[in-house]
Order: sequence, then C-alpha cells, then structure tokens
Amino acid sequence: MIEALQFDFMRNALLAGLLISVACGIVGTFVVTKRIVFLSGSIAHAAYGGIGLGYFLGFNPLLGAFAFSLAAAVGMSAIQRRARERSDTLIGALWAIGMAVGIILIDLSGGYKADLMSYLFGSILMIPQEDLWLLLALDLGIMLLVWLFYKELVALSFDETFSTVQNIPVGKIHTLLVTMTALTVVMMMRMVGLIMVIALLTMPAAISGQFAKSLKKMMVLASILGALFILSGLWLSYWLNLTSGACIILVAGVSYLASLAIKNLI
Amino acid sequence: MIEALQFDFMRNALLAGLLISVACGIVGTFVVTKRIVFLSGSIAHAAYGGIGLGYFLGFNPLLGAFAFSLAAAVGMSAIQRRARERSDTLIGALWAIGMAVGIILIDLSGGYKADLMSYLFGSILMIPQEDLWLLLALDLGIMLLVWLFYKELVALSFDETFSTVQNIPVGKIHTLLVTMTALTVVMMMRMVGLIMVIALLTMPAAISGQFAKSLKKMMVLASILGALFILSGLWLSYWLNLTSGACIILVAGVSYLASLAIKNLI
Amino acid sequence: MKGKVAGLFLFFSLIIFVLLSPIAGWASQEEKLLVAASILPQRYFIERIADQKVQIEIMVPPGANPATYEPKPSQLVSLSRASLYFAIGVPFEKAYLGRFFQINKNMVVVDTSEGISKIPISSIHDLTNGENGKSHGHEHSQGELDPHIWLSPRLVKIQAQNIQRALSSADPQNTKSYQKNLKRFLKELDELDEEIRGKLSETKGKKFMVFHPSWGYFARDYGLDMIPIEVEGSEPSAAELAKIISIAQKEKIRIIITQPEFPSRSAKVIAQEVGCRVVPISPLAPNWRENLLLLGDTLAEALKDNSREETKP
Amino acid sequence: MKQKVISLKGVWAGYGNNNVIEDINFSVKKGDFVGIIGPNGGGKSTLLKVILGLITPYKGEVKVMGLPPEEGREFVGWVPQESDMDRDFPIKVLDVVLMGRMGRKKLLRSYSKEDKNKASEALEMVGLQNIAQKPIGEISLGQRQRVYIARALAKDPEILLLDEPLASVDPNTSEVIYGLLKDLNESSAITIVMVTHDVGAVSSYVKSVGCLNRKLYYYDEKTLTQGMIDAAYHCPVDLIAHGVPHRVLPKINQEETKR
Amino acid sequence: MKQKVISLKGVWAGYGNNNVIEDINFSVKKGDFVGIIGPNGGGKSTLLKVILGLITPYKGEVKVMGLPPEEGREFVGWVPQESDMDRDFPIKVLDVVLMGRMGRKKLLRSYSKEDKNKASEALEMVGLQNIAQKPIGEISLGQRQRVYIARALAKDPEILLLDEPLASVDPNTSEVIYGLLKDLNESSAITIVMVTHDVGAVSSYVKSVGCLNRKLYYYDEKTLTQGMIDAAYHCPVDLIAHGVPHRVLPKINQEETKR
Ligand SMILES: Nc1ncnc2c1ncn2[C@@H]1O[C@H](COP(=O)(O)OP(=O)(O)OP(=O)(O)O)[C@@H](O)[C@H]1O
Ligand SMILES: Nc1ncnc2c1ncn2[C@@H]1O[C@H](COP(=O)(O)OP(=O)(O)OP(=O)(O)O)[C@@H](O)[C@H]1O
Ligand SMILES: [Mg+2]
Ligand SMILES: [Mg+2]
Ligand SMILES: [Zn+2]
Repeated sequence: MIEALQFDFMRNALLAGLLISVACGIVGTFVVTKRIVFLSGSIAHAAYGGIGLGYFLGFNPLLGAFAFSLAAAVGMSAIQRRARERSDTLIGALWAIGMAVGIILIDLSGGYKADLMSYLFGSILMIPQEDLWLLLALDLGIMLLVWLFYKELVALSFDETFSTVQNIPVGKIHTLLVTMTALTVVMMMRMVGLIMVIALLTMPAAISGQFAKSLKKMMVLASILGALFILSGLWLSYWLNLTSGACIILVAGVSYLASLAIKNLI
Repeated sequence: MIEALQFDFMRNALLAGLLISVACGIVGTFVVTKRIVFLSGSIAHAAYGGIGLGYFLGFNPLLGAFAFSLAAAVGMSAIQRRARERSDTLIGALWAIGMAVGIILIDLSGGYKADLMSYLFGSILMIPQEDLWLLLALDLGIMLLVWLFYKELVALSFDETFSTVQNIPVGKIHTLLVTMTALTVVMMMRMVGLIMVIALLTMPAAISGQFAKSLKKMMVLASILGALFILSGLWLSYWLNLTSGACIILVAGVSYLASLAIKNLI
Repeated sequence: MKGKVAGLFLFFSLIIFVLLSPIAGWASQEEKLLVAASILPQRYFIERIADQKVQIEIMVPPGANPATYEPKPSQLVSLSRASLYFAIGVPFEKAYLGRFFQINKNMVVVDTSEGISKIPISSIHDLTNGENGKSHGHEHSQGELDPHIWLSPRLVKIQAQNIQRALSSADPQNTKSYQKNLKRFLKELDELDEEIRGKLSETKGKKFMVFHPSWGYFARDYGLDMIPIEVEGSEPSAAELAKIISIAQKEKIRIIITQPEFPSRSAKVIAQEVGCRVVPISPLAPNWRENLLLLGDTLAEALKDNSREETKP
Repeated sequence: MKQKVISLKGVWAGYGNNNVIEDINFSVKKGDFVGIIGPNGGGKSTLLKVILGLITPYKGEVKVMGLPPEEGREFVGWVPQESDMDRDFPIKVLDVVLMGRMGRKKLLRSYSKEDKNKASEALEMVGLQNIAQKPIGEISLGQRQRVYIARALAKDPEILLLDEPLASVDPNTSEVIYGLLKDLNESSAITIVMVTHDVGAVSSYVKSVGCLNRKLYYYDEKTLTQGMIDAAYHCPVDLIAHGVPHRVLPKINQEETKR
Repeated sequence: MKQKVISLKGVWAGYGNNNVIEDINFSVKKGDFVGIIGPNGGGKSTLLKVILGLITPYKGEVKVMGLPPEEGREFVGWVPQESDMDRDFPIKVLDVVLMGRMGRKKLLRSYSKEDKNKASEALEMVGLQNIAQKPIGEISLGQRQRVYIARALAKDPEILLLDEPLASVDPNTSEVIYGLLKDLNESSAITIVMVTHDVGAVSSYVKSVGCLNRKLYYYDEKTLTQGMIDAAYHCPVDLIAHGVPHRVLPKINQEETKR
C-alpha cells in the first residue's frame, strides 16, 4: 500500500475519502434518523431532469443537474409539509418525474447524445485536485450549518408538531436539511458515483446508530467509520485490483451486517 | 392513433399496459400504504448483483437477477423482522451491496461484457409477445395471492404487533408481500424500465389513496388510473413523437400533482 | 458496550488483515513505453505498429455503463505512467478525458482522428426529412459527426499514421521499427479493404438495418446503405418505430445488425414485423480484422439472398 | 380447583440486558378478574407482553391455557396501552374491529357474516356504532382506545388482557365499559387481567389485585387497601419483602389478618 | 379586570370539511385554572390545537396573549395527548425536556447553563430525575407522559395547555403533579387550561370548568356538578341550549340554586 501512495490519484483518493466521510457521517446521521435514505437515491435520478434542461436550453448540463436537484428537494419539502403526503411516495414520484422530464427534454433537444448519465457519475480514484477543495468547502459548510442549527435540526427530526408549537421555523429547517442532503448527494455522486454515496450515507450512520445514544456521538462515530471503510476498501481494491467503489461498499456492507448480527446476539 | 394499431408492437404495448396496470395497481397499493416504495427502486439495483453472479458462474444473467432479487427481498424481510432495523436504511444497504457485488463479480469474471445494466431495462414498445403471457400469469398470480391472503396482508400493513398477537404468520405474510413486490418490479423492469415501474407503482396508488377510503377500492381505482395513464401516455407519445415511457410517467406525474393540489384546495 | 468492543474489533482485524496481506505484483514496473487508449480495436492498431515495444492500457471495456463505470486501480496506475493517450473521438472521451488528464498531466493526448473528415451520423430523419413536424432532428444531425472511424480500413490507415507519428516522437529510438511496422500494417489494411470489397461487390446500393449507427463509414466505403433504428442515441419512439417498420417493409430489409453490448429488443420487434434476421456484431470486438470480415460475409450472404428474390432490377 | 388459565413461574424479563421484572410467580384461574396496579415504569405492560409471547423471558416458564404463550394467545384478547398501528392507513373503524376475528385457524378464509356481526356488536358495546364507517385516522384518541377494546372483544376471547384500557375514555363511557367487563366476567366466566391506574375502579370491579413494581405482590382476594397501594407505589421492594417496619406496613398487616 | 390571555370569538373549526367545534366563545384570564371536560370526540383536543395555531379555524378569531396564535404560542407550554415523536430517535430524556427551552428567539444559539438547569428542575418536578439519561425509546408510556409535562414546564410558560396530561400516570405521581400545577397557578399566576376525564381532579383543583361537546358550556366559577357533567356528556346540545326539560336538567338547576 505504501507504494501506492506515490501516485497522485491514490493520495487524492485517500484525502477525498477522509473529507467525504465527514460530510457523509453528519448528513447520513440525519438521513438515517429522519428516514430519508430514499431521498438520496431519488435526488440523483431527478438530477437527470436538470441535465436534460441544460441540454435543451443550452447551458452546462451539470449546472442544470445541480439546480434541478436543489429545486426538486426544496419543492418536495414544500409539498410534503403542505399536503402531508407520505414522504416516500412523494420521493418516488420525484424520482420518476425527474427522469421523465430529463428524457423528454433530451428527446426534444435533438442531436446525438453522448451518454449523459456519465456526467453524473465519477470514481473516487479520479477526483481532480480542485474537487478536493470543493469537498473541503462542503464539509465546512455542513459543519457550520449543523453547528448553527443543531438543536433545531434535532427537534425537527424528532417531533415536528412540537417544533412547530415551539415556533421553530419548521419549513425552513426542513428545507435546510433536505437541501443539505441534496447538495451532498449531487456533489458526491459526481465524485464517487451514486451507489457509493448511498452506501456511505446509510451504512456508517446505521452502524453507529446501533451503539451511539446521542445524535452528536452518532455523527462522530459515523464519520470515523466512514473513513475506516473508505481506507480499508481502497486498500482492498488496490491489493486485489478490483473496482474501488465496489470494494468500499462491500467493506461497509459486511461491517453493517456484522453489526446487526452482533447487536442481535448480545 | 387508430392507424398505429396496425402494428403489432402498438397492439402489444396497449395490451401490456392493461396487464401491467392491474399488477401495479394491486401491488402499488400495498407498496404505498406500507411505505416500501424505496424497496422497488432498491430491488432493481440489487438485481445487478444477480447479473454479476450469472456471469461469474456462467448461467443466464437474467435468471441470476431474478433469483438474486427474490433472495434479497426475502433476506431483507427476515433481517428487518429480526433486527427491528429502520427499513429504509436496510433497503439502502441492500441497494448498494447488491450493486457492489455485481460490479465485483463482473470484474472477476473477465472476458467480454455487454452493458449489463441495459439487460435490466426495457421499453413498453418492445415487449415480445411471449412476455404478455408472463404478464398475464403475474397478474393472475398476484390476484390469487392477494385474494387468498387479503385480510392478513391488510392486518400486517396496518398493525404488525397486533397481527403477531392474533397469531397471523407475520413473518411469512411479510415475506409474501415483499416477494410479490420484488417479482413485480423485476419482471416489469425488464419489460418497461425501472423508472416506469416505480412511477406506476406509486402514483396511481397514491392518487387513488387520496380518495378511496378502503384498500380494496384503492386497488381497483389505482388499476384503472394506471391503465388510463398508460393509454393516454402512449397516445401522447405517438402524437408528439416522444419517448413512450417518459410520456406515461409525465401524464401520471401531472395527474398526481394535480390530485395533491385538488385535495389541498377542497 | 460489548457490542461496541466487538464492532471495533471487527474493523481493526479487517484492517490488520489487509495490512499484512502480500503487496500485489501487478503494479510491477517495466521499462517499456506505456500508452493508453480508449477502446479495444485501438489495441489492435497500436500492436500492429508497436509490436511488443509498448505496453497498452485500454480504458473502456465494451458495454461500460456510466452508472457503473469505474477504472480499476491497475488501470490508473498504468495511466499515471503513460506517456501517450490515443484518443479516437468516442463520446466517452468527452466525459472522461479531462479526468484522465487530471491523473497524469504529463500525458500527451494524441487525436488519432486527425486528418479524417467525418460524415454526419445517419439518422432515420435523413430518410423521412421531417415530414412529421419534427424538423429539428434533421438540422441537428448535420452538426453531429459519426465517431465510428475505426470501422473503415481506409480511415484506419490515417489513424495508423497518426499513431506511428506519436509513437516515434515519444520513443525516438524505435522510430525505424515503427515506420517499418506501419508500412506493413498499411499494406494489410489495403488487402483487407480489397477482400471486403470483393465480398460485397454484388451488393452495391443494398440497404441493411442497424440498431446503433456504428457502420456508417463501412457502408460508405462499400457502397451500402445503412438505416439506423436508434434515433439520435435513444430508442425510437412509438411513431418513429412505426415509421421504421414501414420503411423496413418497403425496402424489404433482410438483415438487422445489432450490438451484443446492448439488448436488441427494438430490433427484434422490427424483425418480427418484417420477418428478417437479427445478427449481433460488435463494433468494439478486440479481434478487429476478423470482425470486419465477419460483417462482410454476413452482409454479403444476407443481401445476396435479397437480390436473388427481387425480380425488379 | 378451577383451571389455571395463566401461569408464570419464576419469570425474569426485560429489554436487551435491562431486566425489568423479577421472579414473577403468578397464576390466574378461570373466571378471575385481576387488577394490576403499580407505579409508572413498574413493568406492568412488560408483564402483559410476556404473557402474550411478545417478549421472551430470560428465565422462568409462562403458560397460557396450558400452552406456550405463542399458541395460548390464540385465546387471548389484548388491549394495548399504545398501538403500532398506522393512522394513515385507509381502513374503517369497523374493519379494524374485524381484525379481532382473525387468527391462524382462518388463514385463506375471508370474514363470514358471523364475524361481521360480532364486530358490529363489539363496536356497539363500546358505544361507537355511529362511527363504524369513519376512517381510523379521523377519530379522537379516546375513541381509538374504545376501538381497541372492541377489537379485543370481537375475538370472543377466553382471557382479556387490558393495559389501561380506559385511560383516555370519558367517565360515562368508562362506567359502561366497566359494567360490561364485570358482566362478561360474571356471566361468561371470561378471565380478565386489567392494568390500571384507576384505583377507584379497582376497588369497585376487580376480584383480586396485584401490585407490580419490579416484583409482583399478589393478593388472591379483593383486599385492596390504601396501605397496599402505598406499599406498591412507594416502597423499595426489599423493605416490604423483608418485613422491615414501615409507615404503611402495619396497615397491610391489619388488612391481612382480616382474611 | 385581569388581562385576557386567551380569547376565542365565534370560532368554528374542524378537519377537512368535517366541522368539529361550533361557535366557540371562550376567554381565559391571567391566573385562571380552567378544566375542560367532555365526551370522547367532543372536540377538546381540537380546541387546544386551534388555540396553538395548529389548526386554522374556518371562522372566528383566536388571540393568545393578544397576538395571533402563531405568535402567541411563544408563551404557551403544551402537553399533547399523543405525540408525533420518533421513538427510535437516539435522544435522551433530558434532551427531550431541553427542547422545551427552544424557540424562535434563540435560533443560532445553543442551550445555556440556565436552560439545562431548568430542564433538570422540570424533570425533577415530575419525578423522573433518575431516568434523565435514558433513551426516550426505552421508557414506559406513563413515564413518557411525564416527560411531556416536564418539557412544557421547562419552557417557563405564561400559559399551560394540558391535554389529558395524567391519563397514564400513576395516582401517587398524579397527586404530586396536580399539587405542582395548583402551586404554579397560585404562586406564579400561570394560566392553566387542562383537558381531563378525571372528574375528581376537576372538582379538587380547577377554578372554573367548561364542558365541550361540539359547543362549549363554560362556567366561570368552579361549579362542577354531577348535573353539568351529565349534561355535557349525554345531552343533545340543543336540548340544553333551549331549556327543554330533561332528565338531568333539574339537577343542574338544583345545584345552581345553591350558589
Ligand atoms: N385528524 C383528524 N381528521 C379528521 N377528523 C378528526 C381528526 N382528529 C379528530 N377528528 C374528529 O374530530 C372530533 C373531535 O376530536 P378530538 O380529538 O378533538 O376529540 P377529543 O374531545 O379530544 O376526544 P378524546 O376525549 O377522545 O381525546 C372527533 O369526532 C374526531 O372524529
Ligand atoms: N422498548 C423498551 N426498551 C427498553 N426498555 C424499556 C422499553 N419499554 C419499557 N422499558 C423499561 O421497562 C420498564 C417497565 O416498562 P413498562 O412499560 O412495563 O412499565 P409500565 O408499568 O407499563 O408503566 P406505565 O404505567 O407507565 O405504563 C421501564 O423502566 C422502562 O424504562
Ligand atoms: Mg404500561
Ligand atoms: Mg383528545
Ligand atoms: Zn457508437
């Protein structure tokens, strides 16, 4: 492994892994406790609508994906609060509609399409240096927001009606949470691929949730676990020459299943 | 539209639409009320693991996808009941692990790979005649199972602890429900594509759930709505020369949003 | 508490296991020139010219799906050390070349399509010319150029020269050898061109269908007419499918060439309506020469059948 | 001697590794009407869950109708203190009550006319016949609690386990339902175990009483006194068990000598 | 005259197009202790939700501390009859109580030492100091209800709206908490509106009483009588309103003449 560190891409991957695990640990804790894992998968596919829009109107599709995901997240959060609809139904609808809009817009804009999805997906081994700064900014942004609105975020996730009565700006905090999730998903998806984002959002937080008794501890433990998974997954992938993303996910997955087994045996 | 009916593929598409909307209406009603929409998205991706396994061990990848999805569904249902884990976390993990296993197995199996993902996705216009019989069998199977176990399925979805105390075989019924969902998703995904499966599972059932006050009515209404969406979507797609799947989803999506608006205005 | 300890134990044992594992041997250095390229047929071209003197890394396996595509560590290790990247202009490069360049900024990207004048990619709209009110398709398709330049022996000659030039400037000691190999390869290409021409001499002007319009240059070179099913990269819509079926019936299409990388459901649907054969032939096959010959044979046979049945001249 | 319909021997139970009830020895005979009182967190709901087989005890033996609880619960009607049910579920009050008619025996069969009649009757007993067709999500908490009672009654059970069944029910209806329970107990010999904080009801309706606070103090006759209540609510259990003098103990002794 | 802290004028409210409470005219002055009784489904919880601004009335005007309810609830501590809270959430009892200290004013600031002290005190008041560090999902229902009370008390409210706060709380603790409420009301002039089915408590602690059954019958002094209760629970509202003779009306009159 030491020899692997001579390569820039490996060093970047390790660094990126550390940065990613912080964001995923924090956001993932909310995602798991507020039960919006599905949202992360959905945002990614809704982003496709943005790519279509970018193509159709002739601006950068990635920008479109970004804007569309955020808009979808905010819109969904508004509808959910207004209509009191089951959130997973709404998220499923968002997923399908986002993709459909994308497909139709791309249809309409004509021209030969390269595989547009490839704009959305990346690999941890191919993270450009600049993106590391972006990741750092994301981490700092998330940490700042969570630090500033920690008690409101907790209250909202725990008991929405009571939060309303306490005059917490529930709508805004909800939007903040969903936006933070969407931002993390869209940015990371581009860097490490969608499946890995979902894996890193859910599994470290779920494992740490089995042992941590408070949200703060859960976040810290989830971040540490995420970093461990990424490091050992990278190791494994280098050693066995297998796809890194899949290795990282498998390490996380095996640990998650093991933690479930352990929790049930004791 | 009439002129379109001279083509076999169009006739097949219409027939398939009717058959699909029945299965989706019935299964979708449970999916929406039991809040397992995410499961449908996840099963589809977990199926990728089965494709990898098929490649690796040298049997038909589609068979692998089928077996893997069902195994994943049953396994997940068992873990969830044993470990009392938040279901969406578990489903997210299933999604990621399934994909990762698939990627690694395909990595390991070497040789020439087709685009395996595209094996999983189809289009309603390209349903072979034989598949219509399969769909019919699925419809009949689902109707029979739901008819036989209707009250148990309802009780389980409504109140699991009480169902246990009533000595309903909760584990088996839960597995039945999840398996039925997985079967529907995997079969339809291959025929009409994943996004359309998710759209047809959620949106007709969600709309009908806003008006129907009982599960049975919800199923019937959802099936009718599904058929309407498919017919009008197909017609629209023929008329405007757009991708059929996306049109169907958009019709369903617009109707869904409209129904939310109507429900909130009255 | 017990759980926490057990959990941590698990992770650490995993890490220690990995740490103690033998370091892999695949990353061993060789003193050969390392070059990277996008697709498998390029390996054939480079090998013909470099003849064991370079190590080649192909970045995209056929059928790679953007949702799951991820290079392996070994590929990136090679890429980090590569001196040259032979780009060919496939859409994949648009999304990934930038990222590859990030990994190895010293790598020289060689555009092997230099000097080739590409033709517009053919589309179903070329045949129907916007009679359906969807006129934009035609306009746009003029801008889109066909990237499948590796499927014409004549164009490969130009690419081969580009490859030789780049190899020579990166590795001047072996220039002589590269030039010699190029000469031999160009001769082989001429022979191949002749061979295929011979096979297809009686099928001039005949039409065949393909799913993905990969064989545009091939068809042009050998006087065939290719009708694609795919419309600008996506599956045809209902109306388009109907139109394609009518065309196929009118033109008495006898064969549809599909790609094994992609399922050919729409091809099967059309074949069912028209009653013709569906033959999968990959444009990305690694044994490039045999693959082109196979296509030549297949088309010759299918289209000859066709001509025999036709009564009109 | 009458048949023992519930019997617990040396039962220890709890959640995870947190032991909640200790060494419970408790048996209920056919036709009994047992009231169980005790402080919040004393383990009353846990005890009922053990009897229903929802919690497997760490130690000890549980029998219901002479069977293991998983089978014995066939004959038990249960009113939970709080329910897992999904309030957004599109189901009518009457259909919820109908679920009380369901059991392993009737897999594959749909509800009969008789089932429906029983459900309607049960709903009438708790005074909710007028909201039978309302969706379950649109009724008040007290009404919902009455629906649970109806659901348990619809089962035609041999044993009723009630976990604070009337906590949010209005006093007039409460009285009707208490009367109903008394009637069921006396005329149909249905065995009833009721957890409650309503000490008044305990004195008026039940035949025997148990105080649960980690351990169970069971009085086989109806001998509820202020002293006993105080003892169960206030005393460190050991004090009582070891007979150490205590403010309220004399009262208990007084009462016990009466027996 | 004392300040009106809650005032409802001609309020009609309900869910969707199902009207639940009609023409409510109701005002509470600073320092009042109002008990609200009524049958299940009478609309008591709905009334509290209207006062909290959780339900927008169809008609009529609601003021809390002279403000619209969305702002006035700043000063209100609320104990819900049932809570939306997520029991699987990893949070300790003390942290739940701390949430009572949160409000719009304190956005961006984290809990101060004072907040934490208040929360601990509130927890002590309801007798739960020993389970402060337990996860919220691992306590009994009665304990949870006491946590809600503590959460409302921690807010230091001007007004307490309690919706059957002691329904599952054991009688000893209930008495302590009733005493506490009485004390808060008398010494700190905190206004209390309590919905309850505990008629005994109404007679012993509250100062005035309202009977709600679609309409509100409000008695500005503490004049709860069996007759009034019967009237609210049993009578078709119109009968009472129009003074038509009725089984229980004479009793009310009897009692009222005593005043
Ligand atoms: N979410 C809801 N949707 C529709 N109707 C509702 C809803 N909640 C309550 N109702 C209806 O409103 C009426 C009053 O309900 P409310 O909860 O205010 O009663 P309550 O007086 O608090 O009763 P309880 O003593 O049982 O708590 C009931 O008839 C009920 O059916
Ligand atoms: N799900 C749970 N996980 C862990 N501990 C629990 C759980 N439920 C209850 N407990 C603990 O078990 C003890 C007994 O709880 P139980 O619900 O049986 O009390 P109870 O006597 O029914 O109280 P109440 O009068 O409040 O209903 C409590 O101390 C509580 O903290
Ligand atoms: Mg209890
Ligand atoms: Mg209420
Ligand atoms: Zn191509």
